[in-house]
Amino acid sequence: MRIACPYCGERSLDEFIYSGDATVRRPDASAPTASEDYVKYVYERTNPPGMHRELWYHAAGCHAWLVVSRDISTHAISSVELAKDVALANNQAMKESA
Amino acid sequence: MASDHYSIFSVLREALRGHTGWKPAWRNATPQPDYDVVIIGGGGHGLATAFYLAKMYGITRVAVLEKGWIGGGNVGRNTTIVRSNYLLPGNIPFYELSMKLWEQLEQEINYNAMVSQRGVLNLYHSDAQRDAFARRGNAMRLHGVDAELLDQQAVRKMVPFLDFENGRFPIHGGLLQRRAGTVRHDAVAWGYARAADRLGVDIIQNCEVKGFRFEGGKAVGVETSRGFIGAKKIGMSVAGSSSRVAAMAGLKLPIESHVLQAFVTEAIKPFIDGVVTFGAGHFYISQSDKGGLVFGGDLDGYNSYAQRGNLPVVEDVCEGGMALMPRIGRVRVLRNWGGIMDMSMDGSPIIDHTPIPGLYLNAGWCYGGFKATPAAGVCFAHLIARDAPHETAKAYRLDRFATGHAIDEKGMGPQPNLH
Amino acid sequence: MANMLKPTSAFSHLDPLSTPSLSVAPREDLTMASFAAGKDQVQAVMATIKSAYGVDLPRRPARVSGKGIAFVWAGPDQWLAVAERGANRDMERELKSLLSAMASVVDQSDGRVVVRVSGPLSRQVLAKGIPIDLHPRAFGANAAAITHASHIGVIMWQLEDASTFELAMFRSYADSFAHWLIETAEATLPATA
Amino acid sequence: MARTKEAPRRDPLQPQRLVDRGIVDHRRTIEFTFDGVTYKGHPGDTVASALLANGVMLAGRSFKYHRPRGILSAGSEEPSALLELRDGARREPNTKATTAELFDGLVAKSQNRWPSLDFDVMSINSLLSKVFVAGFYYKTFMWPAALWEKLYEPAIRRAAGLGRASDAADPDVYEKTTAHTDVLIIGGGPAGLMAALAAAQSGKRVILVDEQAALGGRAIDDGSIIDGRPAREWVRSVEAELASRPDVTILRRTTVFGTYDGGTYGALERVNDHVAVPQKHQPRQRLWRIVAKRAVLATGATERPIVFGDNDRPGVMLAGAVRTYINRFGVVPGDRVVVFANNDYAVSTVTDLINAGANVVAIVDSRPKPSEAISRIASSAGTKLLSGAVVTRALGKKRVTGALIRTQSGAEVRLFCDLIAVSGGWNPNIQLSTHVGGKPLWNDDLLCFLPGSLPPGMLLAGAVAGNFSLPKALGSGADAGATAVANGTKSVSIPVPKAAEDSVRIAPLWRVEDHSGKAFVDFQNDVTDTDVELAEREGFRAVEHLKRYTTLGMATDQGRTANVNALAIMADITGRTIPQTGMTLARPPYVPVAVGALAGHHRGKSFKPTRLPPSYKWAKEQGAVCVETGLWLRPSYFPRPGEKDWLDTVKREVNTVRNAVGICDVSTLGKVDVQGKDAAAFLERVYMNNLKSLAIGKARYGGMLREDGILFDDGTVARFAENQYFITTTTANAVRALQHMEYCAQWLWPELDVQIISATEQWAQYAVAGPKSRELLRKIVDPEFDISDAGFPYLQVGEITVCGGVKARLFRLSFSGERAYEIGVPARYGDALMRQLWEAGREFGACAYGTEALGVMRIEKGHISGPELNGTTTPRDVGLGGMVSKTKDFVGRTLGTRPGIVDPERPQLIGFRPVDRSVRLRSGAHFLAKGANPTAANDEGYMTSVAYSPSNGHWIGLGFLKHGPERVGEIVRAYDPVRGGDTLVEVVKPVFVDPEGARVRG
Repeated sequence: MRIACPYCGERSLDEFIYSGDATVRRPDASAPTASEDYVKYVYERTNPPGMHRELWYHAAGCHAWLVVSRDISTHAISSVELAKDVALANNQAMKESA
Repeated sequence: MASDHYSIFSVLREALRGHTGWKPAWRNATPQPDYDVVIIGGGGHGLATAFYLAKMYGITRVAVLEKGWIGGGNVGRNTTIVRSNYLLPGNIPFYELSMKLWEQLEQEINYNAMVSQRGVLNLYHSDAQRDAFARRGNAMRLHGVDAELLDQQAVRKMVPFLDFENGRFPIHGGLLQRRAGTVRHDAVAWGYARAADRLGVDIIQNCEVKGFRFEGGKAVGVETSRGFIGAKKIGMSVAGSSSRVAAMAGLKLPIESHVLQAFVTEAIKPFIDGVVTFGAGHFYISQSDKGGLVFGGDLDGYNSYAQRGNLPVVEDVCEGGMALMPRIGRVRVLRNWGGIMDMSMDGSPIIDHTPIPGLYLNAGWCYGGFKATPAAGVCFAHLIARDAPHETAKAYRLDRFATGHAIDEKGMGPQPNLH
Repeated sequence: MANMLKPTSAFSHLDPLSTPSLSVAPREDLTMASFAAGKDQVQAVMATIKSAYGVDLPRRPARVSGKGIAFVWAGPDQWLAVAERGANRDMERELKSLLSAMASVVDQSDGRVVVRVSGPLSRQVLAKGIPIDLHPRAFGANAAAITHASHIGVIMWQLEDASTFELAMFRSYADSFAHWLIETAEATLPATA
Repeated sequence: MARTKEAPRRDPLQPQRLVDRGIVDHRRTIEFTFDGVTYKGHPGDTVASALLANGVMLAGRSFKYHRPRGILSAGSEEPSALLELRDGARREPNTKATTAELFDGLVAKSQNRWPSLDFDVMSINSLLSKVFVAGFYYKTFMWPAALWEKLYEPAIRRAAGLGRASDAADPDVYEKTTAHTDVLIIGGGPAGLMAALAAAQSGKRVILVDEQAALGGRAIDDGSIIDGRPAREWVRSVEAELASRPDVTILRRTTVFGTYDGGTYGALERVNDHVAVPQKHQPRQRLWRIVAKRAVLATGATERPIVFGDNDRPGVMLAGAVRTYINRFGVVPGDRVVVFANNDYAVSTVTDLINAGANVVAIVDSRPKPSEAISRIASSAGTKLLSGAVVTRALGKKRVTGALIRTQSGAEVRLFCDLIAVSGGWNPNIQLSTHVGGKPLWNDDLLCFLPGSLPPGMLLAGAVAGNFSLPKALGSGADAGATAVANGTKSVSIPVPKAAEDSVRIAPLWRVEDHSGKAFVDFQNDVTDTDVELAEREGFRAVEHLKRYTTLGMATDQGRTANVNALAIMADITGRTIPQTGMTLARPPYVPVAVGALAGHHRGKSFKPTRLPPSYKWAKEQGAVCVETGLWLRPSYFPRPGEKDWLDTVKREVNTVRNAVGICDVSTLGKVDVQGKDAAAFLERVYMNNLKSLAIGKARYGGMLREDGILFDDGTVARFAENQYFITTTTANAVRALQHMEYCAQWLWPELDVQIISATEQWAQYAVAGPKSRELLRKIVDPEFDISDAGFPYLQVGEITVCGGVKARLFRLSFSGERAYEIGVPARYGDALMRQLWEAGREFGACAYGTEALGVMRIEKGHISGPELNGTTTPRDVGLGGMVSKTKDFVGRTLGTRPGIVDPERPQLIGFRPVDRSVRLRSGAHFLAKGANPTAANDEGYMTSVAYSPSNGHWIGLGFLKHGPERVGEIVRAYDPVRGGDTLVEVVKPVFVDPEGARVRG
């Protein structure tokens, strides 16, 4: 498997570390439902076949955290984004919806 | 007269008539409209569950539904190791029950699964690892499980062909469980299938579950590629596909699916007796009764439903192999394959009710499912039959993550790929 | 008071190799510092570097050089400045005085060691440990990459010269890296002799 | 075509060798031995071709029945002729004679026989074959259970395996390399060569890979004529053309063994397998990882045998192999030949045999109506044509002596012959198209599986796509090559050379019904047609069940000559079609690959890199004993003459620190520079304890949790400026802690202004500990810096200079409980600083100490380390519960309040000392209440760390005990059955030295 790091270009799997679901967001610890929210955030996964958005870390490269869209049934990768950009956009979207 | 009981006498009798009298190992059953229990998944666990439901709990109106061919999941693609050398109290009694069941399996099911107790040796390379193994070995002994801590000299005597002299991580000794060993994996599925069939269980292959039917919040049956099948109770035993099947019932599980690769070499004259694990090198190895070296290493490390691995892990595993035993340098890898592991968030399994009445879950086996097969069968059968967890499996609750009772043997936390 | 401490090479087993087809030599004479732009400071950092050294910092893996200094992209909004130590030149001090308000500057003169590999065979030798594409069309003059070589993390770059590469790695790996490099060089040299 | 007037000349020393045929080097003769007998051959031979040239057909014994076996094929599909090649440390079991290249002095032995190949005692198994059928083991050896490991299994294991692995470490070296290319062409036969030519026109990067030493594939094997000249001349011109292009790489003796995701291919180059011993430094084999934008699969096809009685007898050979031996190697494998086929490939086989001077006794064509081509060759050669006939049985034992034939009318004919050339049709070598999930498709016209869906970027050319005739192969190669470089649209076209069209007509025949003798489907694993029938009878009808139950296809050839025949037989029995019956998926590697090649450089000491701390060289000079700590090699202790063991040394080191001063290299700790306007806010969220109040110039101990509330790592946080922190992590967690912080900065809180840069290796950092540490440092630290207790109190940090102006960092930290400092200098001065400290320390009686003494002193002070930070403990478990902030959010806060995490029943950290002070403690022991039985129910915790405490004069320990802190003074049992230990210990506070902590402040 090869992942196209937005900075470094396409690199082999062994430069990266997979780190789970990128669709879950760290919940607000002050919310009254924080306990349940954190259990879901840390442990519960939908894990369907097909397309996933996942966090990867370019450990042997530029140390960027990435959000990789990958079909886990075929290993085909359709997009790779910088996690930082995705997170900032998420924050922005949350701010706007609030 | 057809030959049904397996023994040397029936084999000799059949030899005289060209083996024309053997009956099918299991009937090719057609689905009945309803059953007392439907087990989804014709793998080792599902078949064992069906067998023990019939044998120990007297429930024989049981169907095992298999999407493809039985034994096609992880019971048919593992490195055949059985052991109970666990650390934590939530695990040891369960895996020891499994070891005891392995020890009597063949007589129980009249099928030679080649249960071979030639030992599992975990090597250590530092004082810290030695002490961690001592803690584990002592925990095992407290549970009545056999464990020995060997020093370097004893390891040399046992497995002289390791690289003691030139290794990057010198071998200081090992934790040995003599009663551990290997079992011919496919035979486990076939043996349970045959034994369950003889007790009246319907094994239904090429029958894919497409959905669940609920009435009043209770599960009452499954929609399948061969029509609706009603059931008083439904057990899911589909490691590798647990998330998908659970999703049909609207459940989210603390599970990811990960690839683990395994390897077999060309058959060579046996020189490795038991199983040797090289933790510092992410490598473990045994030699089959056919002569192939069977080995493996770490997970590929990412979520996947594709039954294949990638080259970097192949190299990583073989580096471990060469570091441990450089005499296998010219032995050739014959085949290498990937299996899908039901990786739970703490590396331990789940045998529990689901929040849906009538629906039971056996999942999250990581790469420990094969050795667990008999005990998982007994415990899941117990849960389904009695609606209460089996004594040895009571830690395997689905809500343990919410309550903070994770069973984390490796101490890696909620990172499925690191267990 | 004069400095009583003598610097020591991290390479205790690397004899420089010099053949027409391949040369290998450690570079002990470098001063290096990494600097990472603060939030919303990238443009300011780039402008400052431009005015001080006349170069545009790359935003992607690459090397730029000017006035006795080279900047190598070292991660998102992060660079490694490399210069010859010369007359007590200290990259950290130099950059801190320029960038103190807009970037974090960290001395790497000792954290990383650098090996230069050059000659017509350099690509072939390096390809035996480095998984990235080293073809001249993919990795040419002033190209840079962060990757690994024989299980050891490296930042590498090519000089203007078509077959001269420098590889920087953490200091503690120096001997292991040298061992691999020399073994690989030996395996490559006679094969093509 | 008429019989040649004169029989071609033979080599008197190699009876089956034609002196003027093939591409072997006839001018040079080399010698080799097989089972101790010396034979002659030529460079360019394989062991198989050389054996055949010498008239040797018997090459091995089969796995289960020990049946004599010959040479079936001429390629990597060979199931029978497996040898032990070379000897001593280079012994290679199961080597295919058909692919092993001959070299002078080669030594080969047959295997799986005793005492000799000719007379093998175990061939008695063949007599018991009625018993040893598929699945036999599963039905027996169950009684009595105890005898399995004692009797049955040892017997089975004695019989297991074929060849013997070497007893010694592999002396050869292996190498790996990575190549990136626009087009990878797999297979250098006619299709692959055309693809390479076409692709090369574009100027893009092309890699052409071929298994053999010489390119050309079947064009050479078949002795084809291309563009009016012999194939070898055409191949030579193509090679020259390709070699002239700078971006074309040709890899010979290289097999692509696996297709992986992302256009990655694994290939093995046998760099030096064709010589006796590689030259110094030269690798035996080279592993290629080839990353290709497009790949052209031009792997050709493998011929199928036909299943008939005793079809495994030496002298039954694939027709294509017969042609290969004649055309490529100049060897006639037999003199009286029966050709048995279900297709028109028999035509050219007969032609080649006749031209080689062999006598074709008969053509047995299973098709009731002979094709025109067959009829023509039969009449022109004057050979008997038996249409609609089948060979029912091969005669002879160790060599075919004849064939039993059933004619169309049902009559039985017995013909004398020494070779039966068989063609059952061709199976395209589609394996590489299926490794990443492609499903093969059955083709009813060609009677074979063709690639179905292809991996991204893969194209097909030649026989692998069903283009069995030479003109089609050439044309499809040119097309594929052009397409591969043109982003999907064909752009460049090159002229396709002319070649004669061959007929490929075929009619199904998988096995001969009503044969006598055993009919083998899988030769190596001794799977017969009756085994397939038995499997069906017992319900093992799914193709994977068939394979696993009978072991079909699981031999070293992965069933390349077996699988399709077995499927067809199963389909036939069950009344299904072949596609309905299924297809087992091939797994990598396509051909077996040596473990050593997949490991490469990384074995022995090079298994993983070794990291050396800055004072390593000095420490070795001092005689330090070093220990692996992760990748680091750290001094463990520094023995001196007269010390009787490590404990003696460690006692001295500890005493020296406690009474004078000691120096220890602690550079391996992770060090991270954290800067930015939000650095403080960031660290507040990463650490569990309060850091807000940390003043500039101060350091504080800190702990990080995982999000599940479990302790992840500990270390110190030092603040050098308003927005500049310098933190340390444990050695073991340095990499993971950096990763974690980057995760927090980039993903959790991207809005924070924080920069994180690793500085682990920048600083050589030494702990200087002991009552005289300040005095020692005074001689090192430049005089303008005040390091008095007032000027530099406990937990002070500062940037200073040492030794006349070298920049340095000083930290007043202590893990020993003594007055102590950590001093850091740029790593290049690390060695020199250690020497300076050593010299300066002489007058204070300073010692160097290593990880052992470090461990002893931290245990004496009750500080946690790796054994306590084991990934399952909470801050409260280790006695740091009070540190956890209740006023802020941080990673691990919320889940750290779950009932299971705060459960008061969780064992907690406490100290222990033996009741009998002379007893040694062992970590890993479990705690039981005094007098309690050793059962799981009574297990109350475990010992994590122990040390002999010189300060106390006895062993001490740390461990986790239920309600530990409440049980101080209680006597409990430390139970350690795996080491025979069972000791009473007293529960004490986990501080064994200076409990008031006065010494640390001076």
